Amino acid sequence: MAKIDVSIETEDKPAPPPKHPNTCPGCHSHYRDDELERAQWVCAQCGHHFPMRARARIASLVDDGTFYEEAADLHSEDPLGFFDLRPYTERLAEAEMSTGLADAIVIGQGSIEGRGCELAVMDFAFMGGSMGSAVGEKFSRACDSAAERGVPLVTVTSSGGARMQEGILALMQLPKTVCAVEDLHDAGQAMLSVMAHPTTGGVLASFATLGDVLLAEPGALMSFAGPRVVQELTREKLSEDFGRAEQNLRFGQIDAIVPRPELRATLGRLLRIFNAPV
Amino acid sequence: MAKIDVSIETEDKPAPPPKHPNTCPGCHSHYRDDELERAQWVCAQCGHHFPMRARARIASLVDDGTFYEEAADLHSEDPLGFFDLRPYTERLAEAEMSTGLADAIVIGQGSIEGRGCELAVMDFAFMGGSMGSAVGEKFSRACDSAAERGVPLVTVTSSGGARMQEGILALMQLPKTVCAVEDLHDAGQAMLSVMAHPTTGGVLASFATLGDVLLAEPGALMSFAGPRVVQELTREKLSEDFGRAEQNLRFGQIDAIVPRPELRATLGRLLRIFNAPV
Amino acid sequence: MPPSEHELRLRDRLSRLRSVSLLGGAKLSGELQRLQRQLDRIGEEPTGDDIWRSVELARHPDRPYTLDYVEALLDDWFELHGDHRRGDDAAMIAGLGKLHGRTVVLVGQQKGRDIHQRSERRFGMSNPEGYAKAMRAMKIAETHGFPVISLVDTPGAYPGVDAEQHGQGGAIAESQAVMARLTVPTVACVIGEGGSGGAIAIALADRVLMQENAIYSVISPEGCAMILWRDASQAKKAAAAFKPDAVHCLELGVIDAIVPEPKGGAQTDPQAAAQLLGESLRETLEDLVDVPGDELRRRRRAKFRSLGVFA
Amino acid sequence: MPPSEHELRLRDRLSRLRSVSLLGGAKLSGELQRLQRQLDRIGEEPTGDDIWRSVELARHPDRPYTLDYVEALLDDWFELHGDHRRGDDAAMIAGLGKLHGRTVVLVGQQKGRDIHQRSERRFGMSNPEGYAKAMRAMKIAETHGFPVISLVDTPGAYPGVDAEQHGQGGAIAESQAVMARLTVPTVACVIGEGGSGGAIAIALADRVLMQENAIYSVISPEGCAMILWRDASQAKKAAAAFKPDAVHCLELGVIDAIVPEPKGGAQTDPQAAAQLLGESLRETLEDLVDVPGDELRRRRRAKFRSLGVFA
Ligand SMILES: [Zn+2]
Ligand SMILES: [Zn+2]
Repeated sequence: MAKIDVSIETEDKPAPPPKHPNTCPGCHSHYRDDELERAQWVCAQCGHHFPMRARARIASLVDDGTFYEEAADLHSEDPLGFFDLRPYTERLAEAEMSTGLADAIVIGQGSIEGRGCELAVMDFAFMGGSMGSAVGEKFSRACDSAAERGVPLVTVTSSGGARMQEGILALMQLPKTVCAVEDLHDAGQAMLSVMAHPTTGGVLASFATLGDVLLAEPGALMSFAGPRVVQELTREKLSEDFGRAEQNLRFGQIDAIVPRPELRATLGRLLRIFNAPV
Repeated sequence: MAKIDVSIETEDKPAPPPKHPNTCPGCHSHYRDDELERAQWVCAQCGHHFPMRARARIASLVDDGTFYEEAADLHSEDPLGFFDLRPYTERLAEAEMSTGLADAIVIGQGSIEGRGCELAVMDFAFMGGSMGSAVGEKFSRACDSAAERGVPLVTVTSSGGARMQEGILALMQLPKTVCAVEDLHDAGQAMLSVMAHPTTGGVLASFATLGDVLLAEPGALMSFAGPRVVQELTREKLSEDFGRAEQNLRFGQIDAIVPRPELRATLGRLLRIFNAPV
Repeated sequence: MPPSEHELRLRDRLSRLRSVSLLGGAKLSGELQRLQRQLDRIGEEPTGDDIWRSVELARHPDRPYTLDYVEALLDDWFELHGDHRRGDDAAMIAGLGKLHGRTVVLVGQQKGRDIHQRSERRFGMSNPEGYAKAMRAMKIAETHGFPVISLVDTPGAYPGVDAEQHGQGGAIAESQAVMARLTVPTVACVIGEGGSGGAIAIALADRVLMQENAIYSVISPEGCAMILWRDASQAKKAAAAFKPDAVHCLELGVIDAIVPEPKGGAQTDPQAAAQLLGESLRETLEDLVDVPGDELRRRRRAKFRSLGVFA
Repeated sequence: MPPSEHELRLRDRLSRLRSVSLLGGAKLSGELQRLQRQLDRIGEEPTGDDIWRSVELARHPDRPYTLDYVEALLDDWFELHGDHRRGDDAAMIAGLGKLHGRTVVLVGQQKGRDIHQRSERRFGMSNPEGYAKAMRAMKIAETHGFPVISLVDTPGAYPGVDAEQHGQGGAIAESQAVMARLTVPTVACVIGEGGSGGAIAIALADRVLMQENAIYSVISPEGCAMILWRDASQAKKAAAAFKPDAVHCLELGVIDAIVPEPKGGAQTDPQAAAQLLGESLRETLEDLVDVPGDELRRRRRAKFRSLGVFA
C-alpha cells in the first residue's frame, strides 16, 4: 500500500516535492510523464494510484468528444478579506495560474459508455481540493443540470476539506451541497460517488457520502478528521490502513473499491442500472 | 439483580414452582399475596419486579373506572390440528381456565392521568405470553382503535415469542403487527412501548421495538434469541446481565428503564407530550 | 375419485380468493389461474415423509443459493456492500441488476459452499448489519422506483452475543417496517430455508413465492422437537406437526404461489431451477408494476393483516 | 456621524433581503423588523479584541449548556436515549418536551461540568451514534409534526479511531440530509461553540440563531493558527481573520438573528439568558408553524443553497 500522508492540515501546503516528480511512493519506481499518462497514473509495479488531475480524469472516463464543460469561469471571492501570511486573493490567483482552473472542481455534461450523465470532478492540485463558495456552487449547479436533463450525476472527489480562508461560508458549503443532492434525489436522479485520495473533512461529511452508490479508489484516505488529529488525541499508534478505502470497506462504509483501470466500465454498468438515457 | 431464567424455550412449560410461591428470586424474601399486590409486585427489599398479570397491570395504570375492554373473547383456533404430547386445543383450554383470559393479550380503551389512550397488555401466564393468531389480531385491532379515536397506543409486552403450535401462521403475526403499527403511524398516532420481563423472540422482533418511545422494566430480559441458545452457539459464559434491560440501555437499544412505581407517571407525561386528548 | 380433504381446502381457499376485493379484475384472474395450475399439479396432501423430504432438499448442500440465482438471472449485477454505518455482513447479499431488462434491487441471505465461506457467511444467518444493508438497498429502490426481489434462505437470524447487543430484534422489526412502507413492487421467494424472524425480516412483500422443496417455518424442526418432545431427534415428527412445506404454506394463505423445481430438486439441475424461478419472478412482477405505489402498499398491508386463524 | 462601512454592509444585507422572494409579505416584515432591531443594537464592527472576547465567553466553563436550557425552558421533558442500533452517546442530547405549551423535539450537544462528566460527554464532541440519536429524534418529530429545536455547542465532531471507523463523515452528512428532508419547522441556535462539521450536522434549520457571545466557525482558532501560522498561540490573530463572532455571521447571512445575552455574558445570569433564548425560540417558531411543510422544506433548501460568495 502506498504511503501517502495528506491530511486536512496540509490543505494549502503541498507536500515537499519528491526527488523525482514521478517517483512511486509505494515501490519507488520512476516513470516518465507519458508513461504515467498512458497508465492512467497507476504504478505498473505496485498499483499505487497517483493523484489525477480533473481534466485528465474526465478524459479517461467520458466517451471521446462528449464533454461539455459548465461554469468554467466561476470562482470564489474573498468575503472576509482573509489574510494570513499572504492574502487569500493571492493564493487563489496563484492556484489558478498553476492549475489552469478557476477553482477546485470541474463540472459538465458528458456520456460514459454511451450513457448520458453529469460530471463533477475535483482537482486536489487547486488548494488541496478545498471546498469554498465556488466548489459548493458548481457542485450545486451540477446537481441541477443533472436533474434538468434527467441524467445521473457522477462525482469524483479529492479534497482536504473545507477552505478555511472563506471562514464560516466554507462551512456553509456542507449544507449547501447536501441540499443540492436532496433536490437531485427528489428529481429521481442517482448520484454515483467516486472517492479518490484524499476525500476528507467537509467533502466527506457532505455530498461525497450521499451518493446512491459509494465507490473508492484503492488506498484513498477517507477520514473526517485527519490521521494526525486522531493520533494526537488518542495517542495510540494508528493502524497502517487507518481511514483508507480498504478499512472503510471492511467497516461497511462503502460499496466497492474500484481500481482506476476498471472505473469507466463500472460507471458504465451503474449508468445502465440507473437507466441513464442513451 | 433478580435471576429469572425464562427464555423462549420455556414458553409453554412454566418453571417449577418455588417452594413458597411469593419468594423473591433476587433476595429470597417471602411475601403474602396482599403485600405484593399493594407493592405492585415489586420486592420491597431488593426491587425485584415479579411478573404482573395483564388485568392487574391495567388496573395499576389507568384512571379508576376508565378501562373498557375490547375483543375479550377473541381466541386462536387450531389451524394445523397441532399435536405434540397433547393437542394444542387442550393446552388452549387449560390456559383459558387457569388465567381467565381467552388469550395472552388484553386490549381496550382507557385513560392515564386524564389522557385518553388505547392499551394492549400481554399476560405471560397464558402460554408464556406466546404470540399466535389471537394476539396478532387483538394487537392489530388495538392499533385501529387508537387510530380511529385519535389516541396513542400504550403497549406492555411480556412474551416468550411466537407460538409454535400455530406454525407458520404464528410467524405471520410478526409482519401482521408491523403493518398494524405502520397504519397507526400513518394515522399520526404514537405508540409507547413498555417491555416487561421477558420480551423476547417474535414480539421483540415485531411491534414491541417499533414504539416511538421504548421503555423497559428493570431486569427485563429483552433478547431475540434466548440466552441458552446464544450460550450453546457461542460456548462463552454470558455476562450477568446478558439481554437484560440494563444492557440494552447501555447499548443504546431503549430510551429508559422505568421502575414499576414510576410507570404510570412516566406514561402520563408521555401522553401529554404526544398530545393525547383530555 | 372424490376430491381429497386437502384438495377441498385448497378449493375453499380458491373460492375465498374469488370474493376478496383486494385484487382487481385482471389481477385476480391471473391469481386464480396460477392457483388453478398449482392445484392441478398437487394431487394429495403431503405426508410426513413428503414434508421431511422437503426439509432435506431445502438444506441440500448442493442446492442453488442466492448468488447462484443472481448469476443466472441478472445482467449488469452490482453488489452493494456494508450498511454504511458499522459493518458489512456477508450473510446478507444486496445489490442492483437487470432482470429481463428491468432494473431491480435484490436482497437475500447467502450460505457458503465451503468451510471458509460457511463461517464467513455464518450459514446465511444475518447480524443486524445484514438487515441494515438490506434496508439501505430497499431505500435505493424506493428513491428510484425499482422493484425489490428478496430471496430468503436462512436457518434464522444469527443468535450471537454481538447480534443481541446490537439490537437483533429491533433490526428484524425495522426491516419489516421498511418493507411495509415501500411504494415499489416487492416479491419474495423462499429458495431454501425460510427460518423464523430471520426470514420474515425480508419477506414482507407484495407477493411471497416458495420453491417446491423450500420450507418456511416459525422454528426449526430440531428446535421444535427439543422444546416439545425434549428430544432433537424427533425433528421429523415435529416437522410433520407444524408443516413447513410449500403446499401447506399455500393452503394456509401464507404464500401466493409455488415455484416448480426440476424433478428431484433444484440441485439436480440448477440452470433449469434458475429458469423456472426467473419466469415466476417475471410473471409476478408484471402483475405488479402497473399498480400505483400507494395502492401496492395498502394491499400489501391488508394482506398481511389478514393472516391468522381466530374466532 | 456617517454610517460605518460595517453598518453599510448590514444595511446592504437588509436591502437585499427586501428583494428576496423567498419570504412572503408578513414573514418578511417580521424578518426585517428583527434585523432592524439588531442593527440598532450593533454600533461598530467587532474588533479583534471583541471577537476574542466572544471566543472566551463561548467557552466559559460556567456558560449554560444544553441541559441547563432544557431545565429552564421545557416542561414534561423526556430524554431519549440511544440510537436504537449501537450505542448511547452522552455528548448528544435528544428528547421531547413542551416549550410554552407546544411539544417540541430538542437535540443538542452537551458538555460536562465536572471532570467525570466532561470525559463521559467528550466535551460535547459527538460520535456517529450521537448523530444517529439526533436523527432518530428528528424522525419522531416528522412523524408527529413536532417542531425541532437544535442547540449547538461543540468544539467539533469527536476525532476518535472508533468514530472514524464507524463513519463519522457519513453520519454528519446523513444528519444534514435528514434535516433537509424534514417538513416540520426547525430552529437551530448556537449557544456556545459552533464548531465545524460537528455543529452543522444539526444546524441545517429553517432559522439559525446565535447567542450574542457564541462563535460559529469552520475550524477552531487554534487549529487555524496551527495550520496557517504554524503556531497555535496565534489563535487570537486567526480568530480576527476568520471572524467567528455572531455579528459577522449575521452580516454574512449565515445566521438569521442574534439572541441577546445578559450583560457580561450568559454565565452571569443563566436564568435571564434562558428567558431571552426562550423568547427568541418562541418568536421564531411562531413565524414558522403555519407554513406548509413542503414550503418550509423548499425555502430551507433554497436558503442554504444561496450561501457563498462567488462570481
Ligand atoms: Zn509503485
Ligand atoms: Zn427481593
